[in-house]
Amino acid sequence: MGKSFSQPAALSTTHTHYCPGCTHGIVHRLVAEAIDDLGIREKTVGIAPVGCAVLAYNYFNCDFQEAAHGRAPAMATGIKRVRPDLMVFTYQGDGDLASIGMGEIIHAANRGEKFTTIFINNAIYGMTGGQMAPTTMPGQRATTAPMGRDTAETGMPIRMANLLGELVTPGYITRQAVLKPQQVNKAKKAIRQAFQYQLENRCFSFVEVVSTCPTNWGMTPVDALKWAEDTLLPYYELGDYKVPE
Amino acid sequence: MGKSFSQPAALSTTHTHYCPGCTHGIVHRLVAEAIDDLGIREKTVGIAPVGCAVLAYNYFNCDFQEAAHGRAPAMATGIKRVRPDLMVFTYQGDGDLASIGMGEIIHAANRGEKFTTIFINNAIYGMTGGQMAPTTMPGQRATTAPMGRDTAETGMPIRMANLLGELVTPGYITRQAVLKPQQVNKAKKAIRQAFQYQLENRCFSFVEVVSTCPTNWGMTPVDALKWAEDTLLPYYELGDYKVPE
Amino acid sequence: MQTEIKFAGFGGQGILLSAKLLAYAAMKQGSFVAWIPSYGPEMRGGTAYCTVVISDRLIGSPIIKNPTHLVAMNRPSLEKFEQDVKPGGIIFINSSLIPVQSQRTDVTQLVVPVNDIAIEAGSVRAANIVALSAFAAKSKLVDLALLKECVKEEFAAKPKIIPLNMDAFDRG
Amino acid sequence: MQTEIKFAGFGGQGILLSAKLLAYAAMKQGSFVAWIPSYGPEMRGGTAYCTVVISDRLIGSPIIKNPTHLVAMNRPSLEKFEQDVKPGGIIFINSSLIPVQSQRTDVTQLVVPVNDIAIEAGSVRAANIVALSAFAAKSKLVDLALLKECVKEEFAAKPKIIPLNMDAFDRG
Amino acid sequence: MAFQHIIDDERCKGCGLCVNFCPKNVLEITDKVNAKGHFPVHQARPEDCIKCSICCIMCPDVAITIVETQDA
Amino acid sequence: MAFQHIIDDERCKGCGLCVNFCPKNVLEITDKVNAKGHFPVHQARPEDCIKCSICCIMCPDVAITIVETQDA
Amino acid sequence: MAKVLMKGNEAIGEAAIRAGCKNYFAYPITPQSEVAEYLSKRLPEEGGVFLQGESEVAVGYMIFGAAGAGERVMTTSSSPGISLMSEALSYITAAQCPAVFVNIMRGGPGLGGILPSQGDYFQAVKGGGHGDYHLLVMAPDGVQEAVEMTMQAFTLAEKYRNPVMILGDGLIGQMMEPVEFPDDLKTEPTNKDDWATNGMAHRKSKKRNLVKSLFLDPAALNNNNLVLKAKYEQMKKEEVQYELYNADTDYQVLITSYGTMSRVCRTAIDLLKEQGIEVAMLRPKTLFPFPEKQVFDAAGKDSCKAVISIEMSMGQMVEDVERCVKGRRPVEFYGECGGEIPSPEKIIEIIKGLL
Amino acid sequence: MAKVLMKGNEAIGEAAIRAGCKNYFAYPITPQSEVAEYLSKRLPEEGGVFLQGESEVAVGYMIFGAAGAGERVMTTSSSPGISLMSEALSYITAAQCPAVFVNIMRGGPGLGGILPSQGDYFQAVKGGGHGDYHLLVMAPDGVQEAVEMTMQAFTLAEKYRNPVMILGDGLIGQMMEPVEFPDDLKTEPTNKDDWATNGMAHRKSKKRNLVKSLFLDPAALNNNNLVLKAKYEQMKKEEVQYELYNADTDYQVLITSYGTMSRVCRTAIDLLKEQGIEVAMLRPKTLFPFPEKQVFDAAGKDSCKAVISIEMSMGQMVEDVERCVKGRRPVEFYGECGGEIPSPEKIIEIIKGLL
Ligand SMILES: Cc1ncc(C[n+]2csc(CCOP(=O)(O)OP(=O)(O)O)c2C)c(N)n1
Ligand SMILES: Cc1ncc(C[n+]2csc(CCOP(=O)(O)OP(=O)(O)O)c2C)c(N)n1
Ligand code: SF4
Ligand code: SF4
Ligand code: SF4
Ligand code: SF4
Repeated sequence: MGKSFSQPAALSTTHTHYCPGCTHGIVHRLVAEAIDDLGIREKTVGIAPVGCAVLAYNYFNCDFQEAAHGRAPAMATGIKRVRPDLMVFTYQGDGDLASIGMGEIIHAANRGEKFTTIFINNAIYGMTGGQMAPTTMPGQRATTAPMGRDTAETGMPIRMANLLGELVTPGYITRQAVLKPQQVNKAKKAIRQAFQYQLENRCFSFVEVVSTCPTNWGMTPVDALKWAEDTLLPYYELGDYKVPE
Repeated sequence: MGKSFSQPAALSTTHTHYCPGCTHGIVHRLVAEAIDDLGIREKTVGIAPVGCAVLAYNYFNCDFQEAAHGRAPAMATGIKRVRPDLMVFTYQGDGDLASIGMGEIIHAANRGEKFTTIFINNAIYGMTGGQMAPTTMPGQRATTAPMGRDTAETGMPIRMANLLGELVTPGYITRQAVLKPQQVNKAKKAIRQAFQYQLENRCFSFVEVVSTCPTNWGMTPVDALKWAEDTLLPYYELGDYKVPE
Repeated sequence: MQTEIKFAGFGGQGILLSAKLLAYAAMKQGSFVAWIPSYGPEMRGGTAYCTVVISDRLIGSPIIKNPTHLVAMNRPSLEKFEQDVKPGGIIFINSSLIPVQSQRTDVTQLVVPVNDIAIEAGSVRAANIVALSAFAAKSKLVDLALLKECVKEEFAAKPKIIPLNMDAFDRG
Repeated sequence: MQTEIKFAGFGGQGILLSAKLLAYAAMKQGSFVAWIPSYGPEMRGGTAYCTVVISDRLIGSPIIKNPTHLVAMNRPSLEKFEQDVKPGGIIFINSSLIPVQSQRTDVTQLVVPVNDIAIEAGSVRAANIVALSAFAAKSKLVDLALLKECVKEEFAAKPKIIPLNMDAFDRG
Repeated sequence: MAFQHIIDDERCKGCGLCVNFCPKNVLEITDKVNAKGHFPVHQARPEDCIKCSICCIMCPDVAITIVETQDA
Repeated sequence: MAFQHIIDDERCKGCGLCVNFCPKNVLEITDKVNAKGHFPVHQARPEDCIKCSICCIMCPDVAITIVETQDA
Repeated sequence: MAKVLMKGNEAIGEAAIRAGCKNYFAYPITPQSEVAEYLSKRLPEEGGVFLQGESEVAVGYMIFGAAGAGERVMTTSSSPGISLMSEALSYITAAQCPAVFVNIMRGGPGLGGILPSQGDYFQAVKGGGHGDYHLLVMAPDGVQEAVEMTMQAFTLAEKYRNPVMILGDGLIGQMMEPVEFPDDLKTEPTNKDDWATNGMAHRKSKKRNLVKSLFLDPAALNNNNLVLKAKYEQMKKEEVQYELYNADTDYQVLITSYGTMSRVCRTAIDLLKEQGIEVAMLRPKTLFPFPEKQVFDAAGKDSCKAVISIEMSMGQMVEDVERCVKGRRPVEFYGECGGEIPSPEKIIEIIKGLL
Repeated sequence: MAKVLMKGNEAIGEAAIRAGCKNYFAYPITPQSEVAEYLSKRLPEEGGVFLQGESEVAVGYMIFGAAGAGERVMTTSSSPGISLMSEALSYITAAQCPAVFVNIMRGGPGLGGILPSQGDYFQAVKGGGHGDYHLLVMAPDGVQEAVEMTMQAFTLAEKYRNPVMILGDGLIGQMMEPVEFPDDLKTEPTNKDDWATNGMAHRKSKKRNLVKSLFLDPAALNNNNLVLKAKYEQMKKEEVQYELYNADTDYQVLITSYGTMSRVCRTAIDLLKEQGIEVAMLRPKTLFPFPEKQVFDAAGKDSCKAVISIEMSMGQMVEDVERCVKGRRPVEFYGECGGEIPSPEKIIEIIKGLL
């Protein structure tokens, strides 16, 4: 039952700065594989967020722009509108997309901008040192919620895929995870599908990926996967929230 | 069957600058009546938006702050957090709340801030001269959509009450209208209820009011009511989208 | 040599348009022109006004306190601006809406019931054109034939109402 | 008179803490002190370092290229910084992780297998305390008893590990 | 007890909403301009008025009020 | 045809995800540090490896590859 | 091409199209919404891109994205809207992307008013955003100049790979004047293959392009700042534009003024001349780079007793004037900034007060 | 109270509490996130309000709302975050609300870097937002001064009903130094009954209060600007703070420098003195109001050959220095702004180059 496995061409060989066991790396690979599969590397422009993935432009083998915190969807809109022939994707964390970037992602999705967003939901701010994110779970500790998130003070975690699914404009909105091999394979299909819709100029496409941040969760990478499985997945249900007719 | 009717005390006697037949005036009165009913005028702080209602502070008899375009919910958060004993409400148009202010309203609602938002949905930018709003209907003409809103370019109208209803944090989210007397009476109850929930420190409360803009719709006030009834209500369904347990 | 004409009246009386047409004709005659609207608060209801500057050299300050002439389409505007007009200027008075005349003796008063004339011509909405042509005829600021051309051009989009306005123009 | 001590090692070796404790003790002795961490890019993995400045007057530039002493907890940091140390200074070498010594002859080398000692004391995590006390003893920058007090204070929150650290301190 | 139906000419902007909703067809727009340049509404058929306050409810400018009067 | 299972010591950050998911318990973390200060993984029981590529799939750093080899 | 009578706002929109810019993103705000309204009709005719963004913050980044992809792009706004673009302006400049920003100033601070003002000089010239950067800032004094500067702006933005700002005011936006669109101001877009993210497939070199502003290495960041600084030094050498008015006389006072305000000063100078009083004006047409040497020289003329900066503000450009005059002459200031533009009579009174 | 050893960021947080400020809204950003982290623990203990806003834009208006309601409130951020508050700063100043903003500067422009910088001088001092307004800007040179200035900031903000900005840099935020919290810097909040929206019921006078910045009438808007201007003139008279170092000597060069950079200059001056070279420094502690007259005077000393402004920027404060020196002496500049702070040795080399 052997199968070969090698580094995708759309991924550079640079070693990433991500912490050991951080799933950012897995998702990077899945995106690169989708780009390879569709043979679109030379017409793809990626947009790096401000977050741990800010250096994503070092890890992909295609044109890249680096956005300001939260504004990647607006930049993608700018690029895609003036160059509809390019393939554009944003890669954003949950502080970036769900906190400061809420307005930009909702409006881009609602206008039906023809780009793809990969949304890494790790329930925390990684790069800046573990502050609370809109996606942080009730009771989960963060450096700005030392006693754990108090929902009476800061409300319940925001489920972006559900929220975007509520918009009337057609789009592809799905939530995936990379906590175990089967999920990784499904996530890969979803990401490929998202780019496929863009290639067909069909609609806005959005793949939320439930991920881990072992460092700021203060867990081993393996424990982080388990915690995410047990704590995040029941609240962040996997599946498609919208598919274009 | 006679009943008496007089000017609410929370409303100043100043003549408004609103165009003839503009329903902003009706909603102003309903808010003032709710404030009177609950006897909270002296501890109420209103927040005026940037829009036709920017001068609202001249029309109410209570403390007022004037926000920047779209930021009223952030200001309300600031006031309510440092002075929970005050009653705080924002009064916002659809450009203000649904376009530039999308991030602020969603996060305030999601944190469950204990203030009340009155949202005037008139499907257009009034003050600046009839530009397209996120709530503008498909095909509806606007000065920045001279051929009518093209949903292929700008997507479908955003239904704020539906969107906020999707958030998990408890709240009171309802959509009302003031296009005929019965609706006005229901809207009045809803607005009173919204303030009641705040008074009980229960939750965030949000009343969307489907309104008219005869001037920028290019219709007589009476025709505007009919157009809204026929065109807006089928898409913007009236009713409660969330009520706190 | 520079001439300034202030047009004033209710919003909706077509003041901005008549002013624009005058400026346009003057431009075609090779003069320097500027059309300065009043925008902002005072627009909302009440009196709207607008100034046209016609000059034989580069126009400096577009801010005109004392115009050479005034075209007053309603009473408030006459009362508001009559004192500003430079001596020797023309004050045009739409007598259909302005029962009075100006107290000033150092100016020429041109009194025309433009609404009534326009109604005869077919629609009160042409009142601004009547006023324009009447004022232009008197002030001789621009060649009438040329001005008429400009009016025609302006309404090229809505051909139906051209005759109306042409008629209105001639009556002016 | 001003002394600068650079602490360097892997992130996670407790360098910032030992440096802080030294600065804290010096402060209690009435000296002017500053604790300057390295933050930013170089932090992510690799070598972390931090400088303590102890002076008898207001401290000027907190930017120290050439420290008086160096406490090197791992090999990369020794190699990276040994040349910077001022002549006559002390270079502290954690021989548990650094098999080599410095080539320099114009400095005093203090070689201590702090990890091993810490392990004897009960946990490798106390290595930084061992290093601190050993260095302090040698450099005489601060009174040892006082320093020990500071260590106790620091761990007041986690009483269990106080004895461990006290023990580590004495072994240092 | 009796009620009086009062229209404030200066507040009224002549939008006609009240005219449109009056169940008794009591109201009509006048042709005399007020200070703000609007044509206010007036009670054309006051005797038909049942003081139901619907006009008040729809008036955006609180131009219509109904007050209780002592004398029947 | 045959496959070869290759681990890049320098890319590996020793996170152990592969170890955790390997169905055949082939992998173990070594105790020798690499240049970046990580303890890379190695094939402790290479003979058990069925080249299912699950480790590759879970590796965040593309440190494991499986290449097809000519010789069986 | 024949003269046409146009509103400043519409003329600016048309000028962009004539300059070869087919991409426009903006958010409505008085007194410049007519630019968007005009382009929402015109651009589709031209096969161009018109999009009303959800906010000025978003628009700033739509511009960044489009510019980074190598296309000519413009936005227009007014004072508060420009404040919301501060971060984007800093980013776009740091990433060295060409783009054109138009600010039709209104009264401030805060919501202020919607009438003409010049209260955003500091913001435009010193940089409203964070970090060491400058915009190339041009200030038209009428509709024709607004057209010409808008057209030049695209060429300059690409020459320097730096955003250019047109700093107008509500009067210039709302007023109608005759305009011509000089064909010779239309230039071919520069080749952006060596830096823009226009798609590797499009380029000979298959190396990828990055548009970014993050430089974690201090040396690299400092170097990026030196690169920017070098561009600003070059602008100071090559791009300074200004106009001297009545300066060949033995003027007693030198006025510095720009934009709408300078037109009023021009009239005041003419009227003073009739009264036998000679006053000159130096009108910066580029606010950055500022005509530093020219102000120094003009102030130094023997007949000149004083310099006065006249602005529709509480005193902003006057600081640059003071800096350049280097104490040679006393530097005075007069300004109003409610929206009421000071009249020639007022200016004359002020000037006479200096004699 | 005994000295404690604290990080600048934490000390600033504690200082706010000691000054009687119990309300803090902020959004995380390196290198100042420790302020938020510290206060997220401390404020609940004090019964105060800690809230992480969704963005700096929102935080700016949370501050506006809280300040408008009459409560003491503070936020902290770093360069890009401050750019996003530009509009709010303009609004808050226009509406005359007191509030304290702390900018722990990092390298820019754009995303730049996270190391110390002084690239936001223009933004802080000239006003990053639109319209005619100023912040009162204080620049500490260490942790103790950061504490004292933060404490004074609340008093000054209320005295002038104007926002005060503490302009620090990453080093001051990250460094630990011994600090004391002077009790005498804690003041009672001023009575805000005559303007704040603190609820009519709370006030004797039952007239309602409005917090706003819209003035549609030009005269009213101009007047609001004159009110603000009058406050800035008063600040120039009453609030200028600065330090002269080694100025009682016959110095050959005058350095102007502030914040972290000034500490390096101080060491350079000491070392030069040992070499028999006298150099003085004027360190503005308030950047606005700027010590204008003091710079003019210090530059004029006979022994002084040149003035040099040394900054962690590409040259910003130097423009104010030039303006104030009025041509009395040549004004030079040296700066780096990648995050690497220039060493005393480098400064010495630069200074010697001037002799
Ligand atoms: C305007 C602005 N605000 C704040 C920051 C600081 N900042 C950088 S990354 C980040 C959040 C990162 O968290 P997330 O988006 O969840 O991505 P992750 O690091 O978890 O992958 C913040 C707040 C910034 N760079 N710019
Ligand atoms: C930052 C900023 N952007 C834009 C504007 C201009 N502006 C004022 S009101 C308005 C929209 C008003 O429309 P809406 O919110 O729907 O309220 P309405 O007038 O319809 O009641 C806009 C865009 C502004 N004042 N500030
Ligand atoms: S413009 Fe529209 S919304 Fe505004 S007052 Fe007039 S009718 Fe009402
Ligand atoms: S009260 Fe009723 S009946 Fe009387 S006028 Fe009003 S709507 Fe008509
Ligand atoms: S290929 Fe499969 S069997 Fe082999 S090591 Fe990887 S996971 Fe284990
Ligand atoms: S998953 Fe990859 S990085 Fe992690 S231990 Fe295995 S090979 Fe190394």
